[in-house]
Amino acid sequence: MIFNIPFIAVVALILIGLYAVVFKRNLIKMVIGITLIESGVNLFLITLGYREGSVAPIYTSSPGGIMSLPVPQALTLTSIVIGVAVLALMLSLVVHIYRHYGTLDARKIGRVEE
Amino acid sequence: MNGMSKIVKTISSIIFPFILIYGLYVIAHGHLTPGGGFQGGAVVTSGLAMILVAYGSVWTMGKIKEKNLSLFESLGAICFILLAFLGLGFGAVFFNNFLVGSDFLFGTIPATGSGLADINTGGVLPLMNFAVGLKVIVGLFVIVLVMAYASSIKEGKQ
Amino acid sequence: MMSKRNIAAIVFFTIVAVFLVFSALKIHSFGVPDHAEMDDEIIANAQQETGANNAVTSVVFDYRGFDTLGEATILFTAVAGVILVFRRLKK
Amino acid sequence: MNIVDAVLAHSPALIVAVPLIGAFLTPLVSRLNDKLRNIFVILVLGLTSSLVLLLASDIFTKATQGLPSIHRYVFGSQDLALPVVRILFEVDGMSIFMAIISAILALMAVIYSWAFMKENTGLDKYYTLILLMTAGMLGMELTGDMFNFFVFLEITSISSCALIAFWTHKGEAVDAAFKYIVISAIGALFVLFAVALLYGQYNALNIAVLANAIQYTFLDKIALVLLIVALAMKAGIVPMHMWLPDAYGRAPSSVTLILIGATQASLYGVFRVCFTLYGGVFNSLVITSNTIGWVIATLAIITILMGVTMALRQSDFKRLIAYAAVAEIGYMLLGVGTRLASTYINDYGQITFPAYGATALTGSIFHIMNDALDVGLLFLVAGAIYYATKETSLNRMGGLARNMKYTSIFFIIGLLAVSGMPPMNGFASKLLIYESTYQLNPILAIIAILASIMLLAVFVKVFHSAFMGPALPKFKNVKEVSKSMLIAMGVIAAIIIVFGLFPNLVVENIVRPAADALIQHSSYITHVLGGI
Repeated sequence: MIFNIPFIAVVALILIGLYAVVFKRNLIKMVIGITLIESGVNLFLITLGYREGSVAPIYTSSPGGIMSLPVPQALTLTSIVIGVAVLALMLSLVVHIYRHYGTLDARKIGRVEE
Repeated sequence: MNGMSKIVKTISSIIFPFILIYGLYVIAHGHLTPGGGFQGGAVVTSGLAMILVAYGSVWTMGKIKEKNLSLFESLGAICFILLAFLGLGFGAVFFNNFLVGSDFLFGTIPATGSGLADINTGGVLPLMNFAVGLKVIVGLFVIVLVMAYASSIKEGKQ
Repeated sequence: MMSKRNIAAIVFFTIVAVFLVFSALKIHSFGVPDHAEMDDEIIANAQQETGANNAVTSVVFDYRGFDTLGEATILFTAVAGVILVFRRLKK
Repeated sequence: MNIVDAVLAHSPALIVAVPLIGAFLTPLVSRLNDKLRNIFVILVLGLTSSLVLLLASDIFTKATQGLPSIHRYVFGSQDLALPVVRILFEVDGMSIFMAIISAILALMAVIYSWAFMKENTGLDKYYTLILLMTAGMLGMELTGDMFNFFVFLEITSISSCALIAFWTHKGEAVDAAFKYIVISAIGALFVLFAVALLYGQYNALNIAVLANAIQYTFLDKIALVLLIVALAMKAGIVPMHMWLPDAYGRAPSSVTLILIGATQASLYGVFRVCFTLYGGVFNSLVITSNTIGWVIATLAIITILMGVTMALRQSDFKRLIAYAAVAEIGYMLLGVGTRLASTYINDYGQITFPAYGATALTGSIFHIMNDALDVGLLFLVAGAIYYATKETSLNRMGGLARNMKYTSIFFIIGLLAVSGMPPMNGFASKLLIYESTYQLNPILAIIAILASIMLLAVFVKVFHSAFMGPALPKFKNVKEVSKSMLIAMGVIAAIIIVFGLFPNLVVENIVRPAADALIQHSSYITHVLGGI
């Protein structure tokens, strides 16, 4: 298909997410960054499993022809639910940090207890 | 979050059964059409979250005690791992699909190649879909409910 | 003034960026996987072995069912973790 | 007695399934009453530990007699078709060795937290998460599938993050948990990216199949770097160890005990990636294994020096022990670095490594177990002091030896063990590492020995400031900690002394088979592909 555009999109998603995590101060932005990286890796898993002109690997009234690979789709299902679990936990910690420190700025939180 | 206007409450309570039915359909037909335990559970949880937003977390928390919700969730998890142990019991290997080909529930094997197949196929898979579906519905709803309820109480360091 | 932490972050970020871009260019072109024996074998006899028409569900629950058990555990952990973080502290 | 054989045949799956079903049942059991739940959790972990010891005894007896000793367990069907489609557990000497550590630490932590956690709320979720974390650690160590390794790595990270934030009223614990979950999430996502790279090229997820198929292409180098960096980040190796002192220092002591096991499970992941997944590559290219060996050795020396110097400056009891734990991880890396750096091509043109390479690896693997027990004991002592006096900073402690006799004895044992003094097990493993690094390069060994002595100095200072000195008025009514905490500390101290007094007994029939299992990269592969 077009020159590996999906893999370029994967790299772009992961880099934007990584930028948010590494350089942003606000905790919520870091959490959003991690979710971006997670969706980038999921997209990478899915794009590995596609075959030219293939159909979804489901036999119920399938139009026939070659089928795309089922294993990456199963792995992505697991990875999405892992993303939800990590996101839920991180957000509940951020709520608690905000309630305890009154700020979401990573620099001030680190300073308080030193 | 003490709920929205009357109109939103009535409309959401009207729509909720349709979302529920659609979600249960996706769970039940996981082994035939695209879908399964996780996806169907997420659909039903979105309906429940709609009710939570419409009626407010304080009312919902009063209605559904969060303690017995987590009872349901561990029930779903235990069913899933029991199915795996039954595989050890009948099929002599952990996680064996012992119902395939047996004339017991969900035992028949569909005709090879593309074509329709009735729901009575798939061996252990539909049972696992139900167990995971129940677990995802209750689990995700407990997460949304607890976070909504905890951030709605304003009395500071709780 | 770039603090020490900032420079380290930039170095880390550029290294990972270079790795990712190269991996995106070097991976097999989209739609033409190098090998597919494992998946072809699943597509071939998923219907007979697991009795399900949906090959993805048969991979999720039968061929790689242990991953989904780990999956259900992760959801269970997340729920337990969230409830633990938001519990009442006084007895 | 075919019941024992049947249990032994199914034991890899049961070792992970029993804590899981225990974790799912705990909320129901705890609805009845609290004491029953504590007993139930201890029974579940006792059953898991006995299963691990049963499997370990079988593997190690076979290994010492030279018989093939790898247990393979396929999930879903008995026979193994060649394009490996199903998930399978592959338990060799090294993975069962790590599983013993994790199981013992978890059992001791649960016994310890019976009394330690009495006045906290939310205990049913606490015990559920401890069981889940144990299942995650054991799954990480036994699995033979790369994606399964990622799933169990994620279970361990999420459950340990929630446990670190257990004392939510203390703001620093929640902050330490957030730092931990951010680093774990990014590390796990890079592991997933590397697994996707390998899957994209070879269409296989099984470690043995991948190890056989890898041709060290450019993408494999990227996957190797990502895997090692991500798992080293989780194992607390120097450049990325920032989260470790906060996580170890802020979590309750029983949680820290299991966290040590989780960190060492990630270190096991680094070993499995280096020696098994990319084992073929390292064996064939001497230059790369030498350079990587030297990189790991210098990294180890930096870790040791960083850990010890930071430990000197700490005033908080648990953070000080956490930095000592970072230094101990440096010793393990030193052994592995020496082993990799010592490979050379002998006159027949084969790649071999000298005798001291083997002793280095044996020393570092033995040190994993010793370090887990020593640092664990010190954290339990710190927890006991916090439980009795609600005090964590050393400046405000003093004269506790008078009223906490047993705890101070356990502290002395832990102190001698961590700094590698003769009667304790730390000495046995550190001696193996010193003598082998000395033959590679004397300077490394000298720095390691000096650092170990500095560690002793640090802990003597701690002993003086915490236990000796005048009896402070505010500690007048401090009494000894309750029975269950003493039992846990006593058992760990007993194991330390037994390992210290009979080291060659332990090395010969537990550590050496584990080290050999790690090196025999080809037997790991033939056990799956050969279809035996």
